[in-house]
Amino acid sequence: MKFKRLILAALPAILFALPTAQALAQAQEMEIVVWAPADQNERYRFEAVALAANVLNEELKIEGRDIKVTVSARSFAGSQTWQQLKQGFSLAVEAGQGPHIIVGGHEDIPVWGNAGLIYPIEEYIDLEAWPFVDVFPSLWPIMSWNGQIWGVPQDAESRPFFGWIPHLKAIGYSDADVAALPEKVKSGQYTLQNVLEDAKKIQDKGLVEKGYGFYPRATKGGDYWQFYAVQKGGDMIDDTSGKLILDKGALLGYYQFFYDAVFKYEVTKKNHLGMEWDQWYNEVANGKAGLWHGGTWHYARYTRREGLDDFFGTVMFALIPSGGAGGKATTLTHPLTYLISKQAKGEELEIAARLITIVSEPRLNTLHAIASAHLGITNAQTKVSQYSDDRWTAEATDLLKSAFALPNSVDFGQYDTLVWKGLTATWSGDLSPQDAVDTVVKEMAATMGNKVIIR
Amino acid sequence: MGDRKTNWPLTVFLLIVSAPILIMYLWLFIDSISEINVESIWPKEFTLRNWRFLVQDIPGHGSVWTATRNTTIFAASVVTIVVALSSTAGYALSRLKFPYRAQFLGFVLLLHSFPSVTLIISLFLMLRMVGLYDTLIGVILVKAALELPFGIWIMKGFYDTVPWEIEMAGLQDGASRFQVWHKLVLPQIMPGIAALAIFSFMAGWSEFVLPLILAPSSEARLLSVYLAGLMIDDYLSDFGLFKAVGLFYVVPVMIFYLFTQDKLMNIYGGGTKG
Amino acid sequence: MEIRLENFSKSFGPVKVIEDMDLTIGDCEMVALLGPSGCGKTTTLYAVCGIHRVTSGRIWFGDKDVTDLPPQKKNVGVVFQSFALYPHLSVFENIAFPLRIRKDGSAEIERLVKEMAGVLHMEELLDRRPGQLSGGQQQRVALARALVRQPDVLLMDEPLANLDAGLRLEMRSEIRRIQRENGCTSILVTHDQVEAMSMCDRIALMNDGKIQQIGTPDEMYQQPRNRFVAGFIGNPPISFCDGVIQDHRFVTEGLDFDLPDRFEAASITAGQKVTIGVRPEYVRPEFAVPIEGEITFVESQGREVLYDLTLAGGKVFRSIQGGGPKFKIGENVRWGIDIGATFFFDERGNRI
Amino acid sequence: MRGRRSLLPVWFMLPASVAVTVFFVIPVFMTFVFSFTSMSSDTGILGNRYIVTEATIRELTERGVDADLVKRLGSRVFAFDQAGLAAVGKSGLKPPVVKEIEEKLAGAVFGSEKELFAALKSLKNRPRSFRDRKAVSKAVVNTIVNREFRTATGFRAGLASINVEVDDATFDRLLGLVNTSWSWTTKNYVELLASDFTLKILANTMFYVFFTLIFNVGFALVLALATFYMPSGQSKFFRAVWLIPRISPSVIYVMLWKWFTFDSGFMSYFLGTFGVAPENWLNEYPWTFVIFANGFVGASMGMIIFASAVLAIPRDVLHAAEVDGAYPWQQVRRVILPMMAWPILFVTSYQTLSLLTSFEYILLLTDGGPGFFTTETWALNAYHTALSNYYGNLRYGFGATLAVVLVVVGIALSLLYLRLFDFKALVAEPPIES
Repeated sequence: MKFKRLILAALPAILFALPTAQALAQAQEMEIVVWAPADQNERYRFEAVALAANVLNEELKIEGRDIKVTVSARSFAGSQTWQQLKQGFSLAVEAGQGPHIIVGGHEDIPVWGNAGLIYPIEEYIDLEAWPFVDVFPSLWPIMSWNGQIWGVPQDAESRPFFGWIPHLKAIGYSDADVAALPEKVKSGQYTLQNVLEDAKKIQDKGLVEKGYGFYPRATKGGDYWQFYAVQKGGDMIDDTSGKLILDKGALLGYYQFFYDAVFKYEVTKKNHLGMEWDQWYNEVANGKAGLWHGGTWHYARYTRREGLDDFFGTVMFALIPSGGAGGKATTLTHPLTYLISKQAKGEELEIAARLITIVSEPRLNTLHAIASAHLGITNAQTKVSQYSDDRWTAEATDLLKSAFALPNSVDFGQYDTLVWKGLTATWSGDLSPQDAVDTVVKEMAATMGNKVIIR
Repeated sequence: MGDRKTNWPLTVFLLIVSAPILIMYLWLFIDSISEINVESIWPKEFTLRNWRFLVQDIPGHGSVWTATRNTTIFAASVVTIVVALSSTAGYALSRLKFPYRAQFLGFVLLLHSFPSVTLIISLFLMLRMVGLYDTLIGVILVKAALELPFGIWIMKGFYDTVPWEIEMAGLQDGASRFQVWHKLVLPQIMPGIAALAIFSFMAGWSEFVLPLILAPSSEARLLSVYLAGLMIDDYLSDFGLFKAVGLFYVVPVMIFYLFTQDKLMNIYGGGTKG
Repeated sequence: MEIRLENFSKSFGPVKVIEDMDLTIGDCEMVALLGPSGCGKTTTLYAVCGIHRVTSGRIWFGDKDVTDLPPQKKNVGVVFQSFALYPHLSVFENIAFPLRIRKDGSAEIERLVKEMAGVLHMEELLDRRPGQLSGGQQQRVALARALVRQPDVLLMDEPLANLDAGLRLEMRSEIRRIQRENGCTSILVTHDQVEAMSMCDRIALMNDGKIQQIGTPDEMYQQPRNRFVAGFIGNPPISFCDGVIQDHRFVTEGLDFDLPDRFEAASITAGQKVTIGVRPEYVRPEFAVPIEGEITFVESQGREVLYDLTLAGGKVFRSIQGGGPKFKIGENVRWGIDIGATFFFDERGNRI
Repeated sequence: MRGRRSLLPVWFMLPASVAVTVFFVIPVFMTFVFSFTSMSSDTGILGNRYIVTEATIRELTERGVDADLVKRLGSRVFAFDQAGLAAVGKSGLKPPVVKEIEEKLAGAVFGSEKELFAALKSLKNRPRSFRDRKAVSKAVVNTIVNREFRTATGFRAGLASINVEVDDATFDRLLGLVNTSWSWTTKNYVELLASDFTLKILANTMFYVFFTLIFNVGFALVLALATFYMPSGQSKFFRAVWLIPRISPSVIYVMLWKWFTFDSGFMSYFLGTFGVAPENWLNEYPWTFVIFANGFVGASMGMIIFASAVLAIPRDVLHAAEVDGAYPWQQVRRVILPMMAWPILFVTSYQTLSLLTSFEYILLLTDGGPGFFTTETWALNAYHTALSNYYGNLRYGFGATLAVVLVVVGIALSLLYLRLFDFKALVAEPPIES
């Protein structure tokens, strides 16, 4: 009887010990959780991390380390869910239940960095080593905040200016003119003023309907900052002080351009903002608009979903033209970035860093670039055949060299909202461009104080 | 007023003002079973292709059945909690004597006027405190708690309509107060329970934000997220598919509604009795 | 079983509804609590059955103090005004409910319900729902449910109010029959004096939370304790007339007569204001004390005729006389009142 | 003897009270508290965090903190002094590496990590991996920059480790400046009062509530009365139709409205047959459709209440009116409407509160657009501020402030509403006292 009781007492202990013993016998499993915003065609944002884990596991085996890394991903399509999940991320990390790796926008760096939710990646990854040594140098400042580099670029893109070639030809452009246009834009010969004039011509010829000559982005977005950045003095951040800048002259040029487009040339609809994206894509991909601006990833949409077969024969793309004297043509890039959250501790942190290093390899990163029509991050990538064989990525990567990004600042949200308000007030005709500038300057000085340099 | 004869001008008038709803839901059905015609709103030909999501997963969006199961569990749990707690608290507020009863009731009404979505951060802190953050149970409790003021108010209204004498009779017949509630009063307010059930089912069935933020690492993907994912996916241009999924999403509630239609008409009947 | 209320008081917050009420109901007796609405009769009933708490005083069933017992422990059957049948249960289950709560065996329940249905002549109704019954049938079910567990006490709150006239007559005697057969002490709450008089052994007439008088219907009619009782009991109602005592005479405009011999000087003083009450059957041509006036109202009730006689000063006396309408409106007549059957009330309404 | 108070109310109220208290009342109270903080997604929620960064150094300079102190706070030196060498010894590097470092680098001081790494590379037994170099760097670094402290004492210890001694006043001041966590403030309310968005959104909200209310209540009445004068089959049909929007998930319902108002949607097609050019009607008339979409959902509630109220009107009254020769519309005007004053009041008040706090349909339909704040209502703005801002941070504190304002308005309206509806009757004392 005593024996039986002894066994009964020992049973829980045995049961408890069993899994532990099993774990000892096998390699230690480590699950790395990745969160990423991804539509179906952007799935390599997280799937490539799983691929990287395969390589890493082999490396660990060679090093004789008893770790088996698995990747569990949580991805969300669509910005609505993604925005919610970004907040979920903040809370989850504070609660100690967040993912180890998160793919964020570069603008998330100051917010999460300041809240202490992410590690400055430069402390854990040798950015002087392969493959990061080969990353386009223009991307690093975009990954930096407060003197440190916090993430590595996941992808890049730019937001070009587009033109419908048949319409351009109809208003007198020759094939050679069209081919030379991107260069003319880049050199500053072709300016936003020319955009308005050409749009007007296209419209006057009846090629497109009224208000379709220049067809901007359908909704609010960082893209609109391009029309500020192409103006003389259109800087957004002071590199030495880290403060935001609002240049009154550039702001006026920006507002004036849209005011002219809507009211003087009438090439843009007064109620354009807020329209449906589905409709917008459909129209620009079918020659219903003359000139417009969009994103490099639109290529995938135009050619796959909207059925634009001869993209290069019908669509011209270039930088956003300069705003005039003193301005420069440029384009916005909004890279996403791999960030390591404070959830990763000890060995997890090391493993997460190594995964990010492997996933940034040209070949792996190219999977995403091609599948989603985004741009690569390294020079070497342009020599990976899958990438270089793709005419779109190959040519569009060129734009990246002249690209700028939105500033990484905790105060950007408020600043952005105010400037956007001025634009919409101008667009609707409620305020003249000058009045809009005055209002925005006044409100910004009042609510943001010395966080912004107004000049 | 007895049965009336058809008053044609009136009927036509109502048909016209109801037209948007009729058209929208009719086309929801039509488009879900036909090839979408880009040129016109009239469908081209019959197809069941849009319903393919029932038998195969849409790439990148997981299985609709898993989402349906999760959503059903979520909604059913919310219904259970809301109905159970509202039917007891509503009874107490309507029928039992206890201190601060009026204050309780006034408070319930005030809570009704709070935009619950702005509570997220506080809810996060509370869930962490009770150790239910990042669990589905936590989200269910939160969702149910947010629905409770409405539920209690409605149930109180229904209890108010039950004659006191039925309860008195029950007591005289020897039943305890609990037996009176359970055996005599509860059966009288079944319509109210049904109505509350369908409305809290609806609330749970279409919940979107709470699970994403309060249980972010949960694998339990809900139908609302499934549908939103499909609709926002830039590279899926399949409007017919959205509509089919949309219909799939509405149908369970509609069926529930058809079975309880007469009772549902009473949902606010209780709440209006002053 | 005897029911006794001792100094029973009931308040709702600051409002006193019943004050210091004493009432004893003998075993097997049926007493009516009669009074106008708001007089506290239903409150008393609810206190007896335990729905209301007693503010102060005691309630006894026999020699058991039941003041603080909850309704469940009192073994009291109640028939409510609205019958309060359980709409979701069949008639059988309605009647069986108290037994089921008592956890009787199902054979026992079956037997008792059947028996009760037999007493009430409603065997064929047992499968129906209350919604499918007529008012009288519902009444019987309510009665059956109240009686099925052999209560010590049967309480009825306006049991006939929701029935139409014919049924009311029938149920009056029916209830009385069943009460007698069951032999349980009963209280009937009603505002209808005819109901109270025809059904009950005694009547407790209430007003303003107090019992004005307790007695048999005859006592109440013949010997009202005060003006309220005299005015409430009797149909057509009594006529009142205010006046003053002068020289051992009752004087008012248009009427002046010697006080009857039973009043001695001590009990009634000169200058005192008094009210007389004369029932209609004591205002007739043949009585001695003369009243003169004009007939202002005639209503034939078939066997008898009702007249209003308005005196010169505007005082109105009602008269009921047999033998067809002999007088017409506007006619001036000289009738008399029977002083021996006239009630005298003092200023506070007490009978002198 | 009086002690027979039942515990039933306790058991019946407790579960709901606990749930509502924990997940509703306390959060509401916390929201009120949060409205006095600068809490946002960049401050975090839990705990303090003290860190000296590049930006802090700049800010300290701007605020006129003693230049010498700032300089020392910002210093970052890599020193192979005794302590540094000891730390290297304990850093887990291989003995030959440690040995060579001790031999060759003792006493060396570097001003940056770059210089340090260059020096390390010159060694024969050099730390080869990035991790090992970082280990050396960590062992010998002498700085407070970018080091995170969770407590004030920790931060003081950190200061001590770089040999900075400050008096308490300076320390407190420093502590305030290097804390990245949230602080107490009334700025949210000041900003709300000062911003001219406030008025715009307020005006939007009033516009939205007012017109949606008219639509809701008006249609509810029309429907209830019209269905009253119809054969029961028809009235059932119409009531069911109007309840469909209420029981559809909002995502679907809004998707249908978008389809309805698209350039290529039903309206454009339908009007096209009359020669009207297709348009995005939602974008063209945003308020119209915001009000329609909300109104079609809201009308069902009023419809149900009014329908039951009409049925409750004694038939005799209507028969009398009919006998008196009143046509249905006269019956409605003279008899039914006057008798429905109470339900109309109820529906109006109830819907006002619901509309004030609702934003879901607007969010999905226009998201406050098109253009700037065109259809942005107060509740939607609170949602945007606290929960959904594409760029930059989520301002929890400010969002809480917006919610608090809404609550105050809600409470004021509720009190009015309770007064109108004779709250006392709603909570009449139960007659059963046992």
